[in-house]
Amino acid sequence: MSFLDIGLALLVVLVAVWTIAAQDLFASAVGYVAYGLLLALVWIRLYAPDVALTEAAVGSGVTGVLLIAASKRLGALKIAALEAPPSLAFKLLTGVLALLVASALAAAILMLPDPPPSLAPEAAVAAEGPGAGLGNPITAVLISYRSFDTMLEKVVLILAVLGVWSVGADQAWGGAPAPLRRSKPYPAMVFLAQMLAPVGALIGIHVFWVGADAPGGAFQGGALLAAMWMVAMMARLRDPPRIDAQWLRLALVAGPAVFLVTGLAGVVMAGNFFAYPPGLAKPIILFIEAFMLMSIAVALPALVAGPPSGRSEQ
Amino acid sequence: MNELLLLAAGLIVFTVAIGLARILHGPNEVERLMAVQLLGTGGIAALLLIANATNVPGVDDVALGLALLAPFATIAFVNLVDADEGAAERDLAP
Amino acid sequence: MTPSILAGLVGAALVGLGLYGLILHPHPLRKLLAFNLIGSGVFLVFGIVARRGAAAGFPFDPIPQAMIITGIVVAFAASALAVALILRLSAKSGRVTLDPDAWAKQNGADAK
Amino acid sequence: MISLLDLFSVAAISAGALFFFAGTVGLLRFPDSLTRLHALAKADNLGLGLVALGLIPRAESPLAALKLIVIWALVLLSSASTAQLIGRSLSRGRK
Repeated sequence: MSFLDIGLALLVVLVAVWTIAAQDLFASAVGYVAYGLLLALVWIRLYAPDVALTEAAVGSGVTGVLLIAASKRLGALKIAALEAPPSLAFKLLTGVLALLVASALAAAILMLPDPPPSLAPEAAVAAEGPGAGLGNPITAVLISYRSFDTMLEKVVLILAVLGVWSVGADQAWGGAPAPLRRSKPYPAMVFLAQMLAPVGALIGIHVFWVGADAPGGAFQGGALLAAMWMVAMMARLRDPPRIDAQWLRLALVAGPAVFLVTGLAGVVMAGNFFAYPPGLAKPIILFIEAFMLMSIAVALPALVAGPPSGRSEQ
Repeated sequence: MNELLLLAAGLIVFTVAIGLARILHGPNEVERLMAVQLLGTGGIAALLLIANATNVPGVDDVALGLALLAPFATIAFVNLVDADEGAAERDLAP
Repeated sequence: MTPSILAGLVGAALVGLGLYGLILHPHPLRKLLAFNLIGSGVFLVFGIVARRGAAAGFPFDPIPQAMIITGIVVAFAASALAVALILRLSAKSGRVTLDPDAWAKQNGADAK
Repeated sequence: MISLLDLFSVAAISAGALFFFAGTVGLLRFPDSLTRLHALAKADNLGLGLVALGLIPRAESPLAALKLIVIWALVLLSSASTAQLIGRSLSRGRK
């Protein structure tokens, strides 16, 4: 255990304390972004580069934009809550409860069974199974071993997008969400977006492509692509699409739909639901992942852009 | 040599983390953001060092991702500040 | 103590911290932040289970790690939905609170 | 056995770390937002740049070295642009 690990652990806890203790809403949201960055470093130290990449892109980057925007908008309302601050006794009680839960969890961690149980051999079978030959076991687990789970997770994303859309006013349904920038962008911002978005899109596709054999994959690549689309929207190179746009809805459902159809085809082709015919597993997995990449790249910006806003509101 | 690189990674992260005191103090919202941006760059540097010193694969891609996302929070913030003040709003009017 | 155990303890601390904030903060966005802290604490605990489960030639157990990746994306989807609801609630009601009595108080004040 | 290249790496990385240190000190100690922004940009550009430069001789392949340069270029681009955006938003706030 090195000085880097101990220091990182301390930093993560300190920044988390700050996120909880800060008086200012905006400061707390910014603290959360810093927290996500530090967590990505911790994941690297835990030998989890795939998770680190997801955390950096989704947990810190996209969530950061979401939270900073929300805290700024709520801060602009400047409404004091009517609620009385919690009493000291209640604070103490909550503190004790939190301490109990944390210590119980810590005790469980210290008493983890030895030797540790592991599903890694099964994942190895999934990764090296007949004709798969994927170098990245995590991609194999996501698309093959836990395929149904991953498919349903895409459905959750769609449900969340639907939920966000339906929060808007009735008369706004079908319209476009409010642009991410209300006024004309600065030239520097346009320049940055024009430079960053194409390079970033390339990097997103690279991360997706290497995901079969190295850390990366549809989740991480899709999140980077989504981020680049959001940069373009923030600089007003593009505006958020209307939510009744056919291409948008098709792109949203394409990932899980292709996944499900391929899974059903497995019943006929390979004798089992979500089984892939030997020899074709790798191309099929990449095929499914390509559509998932598209769905993720479309769903995340839709979630950040928010519900459609009526033209009258602007 | 690898130990040395890890040490440098740790030093850089902790140095920029001290800068996070700016999140605590502000006083401007922009300065809180600046502290996070410094942490982001320091984190990228640390990742590059760790990538070189250890055999964890794909760390350089994580650094690449962080480099792409570095200006994100700032752009979002500047957009909202402008919206708040109604500044530059007239620029859009024909 | 190994680095993975240390990270697990950090995870436990994060769950405790998040729980504290979730219960005490009246502001819904702060509750959401606290809830995300709990989530990442749980992910960290998962992460050390993955790290300890190194076997079959892998330096980690890929299955918990894959679940964490799924979890991060789902957590984001839930956060985005929560943010949309909070923004809508505050735009509609003009105040940022989850306290049902606050509505009564406000309506009472309006009636006067 | 430390080769000349290793010595170069150590020197460049140390210099980079020094710039990060300077940037942090500047961010904390400088009197107003614009000067702090100046300190931040130095750490972004030179600190990371020197670290990347120091790692290039140690890169396993030309492609890995190229990746280091791309990362630095991306950070240069975004740091320069966001510095301008932040500066603009600061100067507007002052009016």
